[in-house]
Amino acid sequence: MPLDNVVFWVFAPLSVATGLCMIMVRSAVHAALFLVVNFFTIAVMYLLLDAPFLFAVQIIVYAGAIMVLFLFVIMLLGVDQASAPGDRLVGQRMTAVILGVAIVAELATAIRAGVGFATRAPEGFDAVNPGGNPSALAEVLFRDYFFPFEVTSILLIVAAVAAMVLALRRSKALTQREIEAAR
Amino acid sequence: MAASFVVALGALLQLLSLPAEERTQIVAVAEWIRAGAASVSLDLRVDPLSITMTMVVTGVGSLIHLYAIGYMDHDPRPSRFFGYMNLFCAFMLALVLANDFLLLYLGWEGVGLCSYLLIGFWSDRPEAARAAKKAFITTRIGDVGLMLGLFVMFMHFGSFDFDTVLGREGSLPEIATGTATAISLLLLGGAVGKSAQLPLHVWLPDAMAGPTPVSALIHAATMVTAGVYLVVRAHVLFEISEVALSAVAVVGLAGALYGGLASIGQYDMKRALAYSTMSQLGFMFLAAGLGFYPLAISLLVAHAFYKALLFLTSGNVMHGLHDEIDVRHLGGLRRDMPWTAALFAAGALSLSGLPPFSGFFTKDAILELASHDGVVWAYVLGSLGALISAWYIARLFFQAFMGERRYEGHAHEASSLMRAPLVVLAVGGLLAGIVLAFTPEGRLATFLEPTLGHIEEGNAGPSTATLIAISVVVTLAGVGIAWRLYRPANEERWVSFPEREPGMSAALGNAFYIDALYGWIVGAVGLRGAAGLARFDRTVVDGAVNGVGRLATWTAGLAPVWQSGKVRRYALSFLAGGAALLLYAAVRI
Amino acid sequence: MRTPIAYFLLLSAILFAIGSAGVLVRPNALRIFMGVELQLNAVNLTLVAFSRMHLELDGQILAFFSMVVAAAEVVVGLAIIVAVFRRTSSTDVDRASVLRG
Amino acid sequence: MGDMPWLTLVIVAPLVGLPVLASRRSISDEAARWVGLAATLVAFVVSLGMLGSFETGEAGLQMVSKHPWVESVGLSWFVGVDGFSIWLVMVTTFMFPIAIAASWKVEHQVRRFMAISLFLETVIIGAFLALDLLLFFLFFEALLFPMYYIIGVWGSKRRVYAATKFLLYTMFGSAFLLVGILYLYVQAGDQLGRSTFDLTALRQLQLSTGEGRWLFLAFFIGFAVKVPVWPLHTWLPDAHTEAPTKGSVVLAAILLKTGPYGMLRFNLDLFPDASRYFADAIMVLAVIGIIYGAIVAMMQTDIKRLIAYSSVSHMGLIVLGIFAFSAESMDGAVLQMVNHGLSTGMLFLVFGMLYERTHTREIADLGGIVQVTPWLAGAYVVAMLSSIGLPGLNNFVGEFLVLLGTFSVDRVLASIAIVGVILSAIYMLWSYQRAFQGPLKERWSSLPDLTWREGAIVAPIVVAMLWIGLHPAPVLERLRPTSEQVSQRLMDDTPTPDIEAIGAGAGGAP
Amino acid sequence: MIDPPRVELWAILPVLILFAGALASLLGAAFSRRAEQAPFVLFTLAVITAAAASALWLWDREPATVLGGMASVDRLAVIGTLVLCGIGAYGAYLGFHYFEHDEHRRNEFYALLLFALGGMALLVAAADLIVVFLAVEVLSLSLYVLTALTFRRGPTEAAMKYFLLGAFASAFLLYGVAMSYGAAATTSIQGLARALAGTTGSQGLALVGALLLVVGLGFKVSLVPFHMWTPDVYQGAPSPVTAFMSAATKVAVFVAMMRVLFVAFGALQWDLAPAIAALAAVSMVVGSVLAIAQRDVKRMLAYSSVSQAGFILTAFVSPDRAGIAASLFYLISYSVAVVGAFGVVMLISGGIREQTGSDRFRGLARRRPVLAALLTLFLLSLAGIPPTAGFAAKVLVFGAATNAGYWPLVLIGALATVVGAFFYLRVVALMAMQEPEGDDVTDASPLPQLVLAVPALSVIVLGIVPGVIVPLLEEAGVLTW
Repeated sequence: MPLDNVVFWVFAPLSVATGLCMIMVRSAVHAALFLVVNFFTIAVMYLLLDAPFLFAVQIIVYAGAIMVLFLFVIMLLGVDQASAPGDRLVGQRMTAVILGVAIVAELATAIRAGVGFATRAPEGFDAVNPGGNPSALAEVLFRDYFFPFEVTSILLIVAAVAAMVLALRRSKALTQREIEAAR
Repeated sequence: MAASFVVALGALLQLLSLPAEERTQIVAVAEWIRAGAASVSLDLRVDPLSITMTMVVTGVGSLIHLYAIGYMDHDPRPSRFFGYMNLFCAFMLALVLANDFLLLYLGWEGVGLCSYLLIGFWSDRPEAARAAKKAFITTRIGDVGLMLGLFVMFMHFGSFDFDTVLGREGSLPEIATGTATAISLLLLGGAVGKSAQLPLHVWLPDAMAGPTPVSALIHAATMVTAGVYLVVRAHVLFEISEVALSAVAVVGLAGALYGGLASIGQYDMKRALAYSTMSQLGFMFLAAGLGFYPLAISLLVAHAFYKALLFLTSGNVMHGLHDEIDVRHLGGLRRDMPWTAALFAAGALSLSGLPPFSGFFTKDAILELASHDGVVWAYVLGSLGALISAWYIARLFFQAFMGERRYEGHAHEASSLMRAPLVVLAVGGLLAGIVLAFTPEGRLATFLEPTLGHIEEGNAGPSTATLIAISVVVTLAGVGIAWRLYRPANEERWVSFPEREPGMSAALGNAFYIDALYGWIVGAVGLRGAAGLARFDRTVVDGAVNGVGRLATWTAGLAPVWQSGKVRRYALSFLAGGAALLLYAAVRI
Repeated sequence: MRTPIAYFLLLSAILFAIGSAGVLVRPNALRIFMGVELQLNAVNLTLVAFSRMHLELDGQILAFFSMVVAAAEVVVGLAIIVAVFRRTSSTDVDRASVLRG
Repeated sequence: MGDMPWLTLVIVAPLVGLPVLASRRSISDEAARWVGLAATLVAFVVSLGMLGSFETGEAGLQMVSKHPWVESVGLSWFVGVDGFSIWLVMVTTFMFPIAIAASWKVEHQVRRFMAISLFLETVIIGAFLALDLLLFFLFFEALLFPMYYIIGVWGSKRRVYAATKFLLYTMFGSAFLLVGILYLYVQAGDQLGRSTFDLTALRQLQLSTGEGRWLFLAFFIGFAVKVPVWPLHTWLPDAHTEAPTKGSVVLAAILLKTGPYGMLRFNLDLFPDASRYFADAIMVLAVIGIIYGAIVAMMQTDIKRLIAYSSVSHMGLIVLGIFAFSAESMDGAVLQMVNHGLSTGMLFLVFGMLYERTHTREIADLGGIVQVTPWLAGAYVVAMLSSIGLPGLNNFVGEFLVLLGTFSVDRVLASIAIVGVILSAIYMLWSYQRAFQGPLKERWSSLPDLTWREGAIVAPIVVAMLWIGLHPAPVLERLRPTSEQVSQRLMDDTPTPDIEAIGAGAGGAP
Repeated sequence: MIDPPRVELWAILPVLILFAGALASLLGAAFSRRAEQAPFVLFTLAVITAAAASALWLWDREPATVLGGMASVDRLAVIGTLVLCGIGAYGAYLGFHYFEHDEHRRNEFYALLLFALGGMALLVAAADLIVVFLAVEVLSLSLYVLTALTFRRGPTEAAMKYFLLGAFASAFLLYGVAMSYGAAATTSIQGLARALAGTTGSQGLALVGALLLVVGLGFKVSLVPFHMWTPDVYQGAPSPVTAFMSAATKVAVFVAMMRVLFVAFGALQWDLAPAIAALAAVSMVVGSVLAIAQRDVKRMLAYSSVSQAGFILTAFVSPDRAGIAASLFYLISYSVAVVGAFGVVMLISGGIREQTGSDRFRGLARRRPVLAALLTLFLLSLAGIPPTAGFAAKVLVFGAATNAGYWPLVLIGALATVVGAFFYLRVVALMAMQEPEGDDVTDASPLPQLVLAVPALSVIVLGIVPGVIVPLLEEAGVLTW
């Protein structure tokens, strides 16, 4: 059994498991940590798919930056515990599960029709990566995708502005009491 | 009115000057309706029949107008009253002079309208208003029959013109017996409604709520005779189908008997006279039904005189006694109102049919001819009717004018202005028979021949002399019965008759409950049903509409349930939608 | 490489479904948002897998862009959540239902 | 004369008042009333001009003028008049000044009232003259909102409910109508190569039987609600009852006519086969409407409701005449549209005048008022008699022709329908007896009679009634060619013995 | 070494101008200490005008894709941009009125508005799915913040709901992009069109991708069942923002949908049309019916915008120039009417006081005849009653749908119009047929009324002579380069 299969069959269940744990555990912090693990597994998948650059970015940006941000906010607001046990919306979970399964099934049909479960990716991916994946990516990014790239810059500016406008409100800061109430 | 009478007289003389063959003139006036194949002209037709009717309408009409001037002297709105009267005469003339069934229909409905307006003239009296409405609607029922008859007629002939429908003199219209029967029966329906014959007679007695001149003119002399006129006018069609003709006879006979009996039971003079009118009209129908059209017309003429007379005299009584009209509260009037008493007597004599007065030459002539033609049933029953007529008219006279006075105060005699026309009418009533029957040139039958054809007498049954004798006996018998029952001597007996014979008197008084029966049908069945339908409309039909609206609003009311403000619910519906679309894709692939 | 592409796609589909379930089941705004993040990652996986299948790099570029977008969204999203917390001192979305009907 | 664009002029004529009403806010109410009256009178005069240049004896469309409006859509300003529409336009322009004059008493928001009335008149006339389906539909829809507004703002207590019901119900109908029109439009694009709403062009479409029938139904529903055909009638009583006098008059006299007119103009013209196919069913509905409306009217305690239900009955007669297909019945139907406009309009007018005095619509509250207001009662009687079809007044001619024509096609239905003649007499006379006759209630003892102004308002209608009743020739002779043509088109390939009888009769008539 | 790509920046000049203006006013907002905001609004209007002018300048360009096939220059984009600029200008002006009564300075409003506008302008020109995705993100992020701008409880809550669901939706959108990429190995709209027209490319994946894109974009235009954020957000957001986003978002996203559905997935038309028809029908019905129950006018208008989205989508079942022209016309008439309506509502509800309960409108015809007349006109247009633009628009979209053989859909739509008439005219009835009650918080300054007279006028003009723009729209309806 070739190596990549082994890796896949190790990490794919792990990924699914961590995902499920992420939505099932009660503590928000734990959920965040499970999510981090899940991102790691996905990063591994990138490696399997010959995308080492994204592997790195995934670990740095997602597992590193984004999730830390999440944890930071969770801690800041101190909303670790789910505010009330159980679900207050009737039938929400059940429906959610059903719909999730349905979506998986439907997508599976589509994938089967579109790709076929057995087809393997053609060899020779290195050919499209002259000089290594990052530089190849760079070339594509800055030749074909330079315009979207610039748009992303706008997007980040907007995000910055948004954060500024939303966060730097000159409204009263949180009092200790509010935080207590939140707990 | 008088002017129109003069004109009519002129027309008559001119007509008499013409030879019999061409005594039919058609005066084209204008075209009325023209649509598709239908074309209706406003032509007038002047022929012996129509001119006779015209004479009656204008003549009697003028006299009654004269009378009314006196009678209505203290009415607030005389102008309105005489306006209606003249309008009526105009429509009536249109009716009789029409050369076209649709124009006839115009007049027909027109006189109906005027009778409505005049019956309800004192609209503040609820019974007057009700009677007016009843008269209009009841006759309208007959009119529908007439209208349908016109439709059939039009479908067959494609025209309403007399010449087309009835054929020019002699020539018969080509038409299947069935169609003819249909047409004539429908026309008969109209005639029955207008002439208050069974079963559409119920409006006539109530119609007496109107002013007495109206009763005299419209509900005795002219309008009610329109039915007879229609039948006679359309006799060609009736003759083509024996069914229709015999139907006319039967209706007439039934009316004659029923009216007579009902009349006996009335204490209200005018109601009694109204029923008597009905019975007299019955005789006219009988005559027409047996084919003696000229006799029908001559009875019509005579009746116009003496019935108008009788009504007006009773009008005198009302006028003199502040509208007291119940014979139980009258009596002995001959002292206070000798003129009126005499005039009433004259009218009664004419009606009762004692020779040599007009009733004899007209009504009994019908019976006589019937027997000659061997129509025994008609003769026997008719004679019975004659007996009853004599009975009730004599009764009225005895009860009202003989005996002791049963009223307070003094009944003042009518003014000369009101008496004068009555005298004329009386003379007319008494002598019309002789004049119309014997004067060589004026003999109505011959005069009418161009239009109505000649009556060939049969010679079945007993001889004329015996018949005359019988009829005189019958009449006297009638008077005798009346005297026996109502003579002053046993006044208290007949006054207390209702107590002793409640059932019978009620049956007679209510004319055998036919009116009550109708009332029950209309009230219990008709109005209930209508109310039910109205409820159905409100609840079901409209309810459905509003229900849809309510349903929509109710559904909308569910919004808060779904749109709960809970973002996860929103996400749920979002995901469901996405799943649904993906399902579509999955199926479609 | 031997693993069929479809496996990766299925894995990503499953993760996507889990992510969307995560959006639905937890009332905590932050955890809802985590669910979204999981979804985005799943999509990235799909993109990379397809790029591998088509033997071209565009897919990876798209994944890269999506990461940027995700980052931007996180910034804005967390800011909004904090702002809400300042008003209601709670991140429970079920409590935030002033607007309804 | 002929080269003048009369129809366009008639349509825009009422609008001349709008600038004046809109321009200076300082215009006084009295002035606004006069402006409204003047504008409607202008329209009437112009319509007289149109009548003058109308070719009598001409069956087809006249004074047609066609200008592309929105080429890209295929919408064109395509107006024309024929024997049918001309009289409806005439009655519109005739009744509007009267209605305006009758609403002199409207006190609040007079300028708005007048402006909306003028706009309403324009769109109604437009609906009668449009030959482009989309143009027609535009007018047909545009007249909803003004009416809604008039009922809803100047109406009585439950006005908003009634207005909304009216609007929604009619819009419901026109929803189907719109689909039908668009379907034809697309068909035109496929078959004729050019997408158009031109009626004359759409006539040439080859529609399959199924298509024809479905489209017929779509159009029919659209118009049936407006007529209203039983059982789609329940909006009418509410609308009539709650509307102000002018609203009722316009609604009864004119607005309802757009329904049967639409059937004549579009259903019969575009889908002759389907029309023949559905004729019997529709005639049955119409007869039900006649009887049903009359019986329900009998039971009403509210005079305006009673008149409204009588309208249901009368409109049923009109529909009957249309779908009997015989020339007479069609003449009668169109004439009846005019007549019903006059008589029912006048009933509402006169009762409105009474209502201004008594402020009650309940029959039970009235009684005996004929003694204090003889002229008002007289006017009411005239309208009433006309409405129950007394010969010599206008309605009789129409009713008679409709029934005659129907009888020649279907004796049974005609015989049932004719019962309506009796019923109408019953409910009318009965209500009159209860409301006007009998002993006078003392609360009315000082009721003022008709003023000269009111008399002047009523008089022209009476004249028109007598004129049509006694000498309808001028109307009918302009009507006949069109109706004969349409009737021919609908009858020729279904000849029934009755028709032949009529033909023979016509031949044999002197 | 990378060979430099051709950078035809002129082709997206409007977008650049808008973004530049946004940055500039951002700096202004950062550095100006003075609370008064007149200069900001003037500057914003100037920027928007400039963008519109540059868009006009692009009108006669040969249709082409530029910037490496990422953006397109064609008349559809131009028209879209022009409409957006108009809406943006009104949004800015209304915001100016709205915030002048606010105690805080809200000068970032203009920057964010311009950012959103830039994103929308980019969206209407986008020629590649990734650009579509990014543009949607730009405008979404801006709108999230705009929604929360007043930091009262309602707005922040609305913003959070909008954000969470928006992020959820963008995940679907991205999945759609991914699936399309998987189907055709490209995300460029042309590329997709070519691949799907030819044998290359998997129809199955493409269909899934297309539908996922419909889900993502349908969320933005609030199609049922992706609409549920709409009432809350429209009600919660400041009125000018609501006015802006209700109109502008729909315009931008629907134009993008035209490109995506008609060009990229044109080959799948016959698979997509039924789904689209279903969405349209559900949106029309649900939106109209649920609006009946609303007592808050802003919320009612929100539901109505749901049903309006359904009407616009109705024309999408016929992928030809007539259909495109129809939906464009509908978009324009809708935008005009809805901007006007929200504008009037803003004035009546006392601006930032946001008293939008329907009692405020009772007897308004008596109190504020002009405002009442304006609102009546806009509502009539939304209800589609002649002679307003809404009527012409409905006829056009229905005609297009009928042309594609979807007359049952048209019937549903027509009946939904009836329901719509009910709740639109209920407001009219409130204003005209009821007696005034309660205090009057109306902002009666004459200038805004004058400004709002412009859309009112165009509602009438477009209603009577739609011919003035329909040909232009049809020219714009040619979606080939």
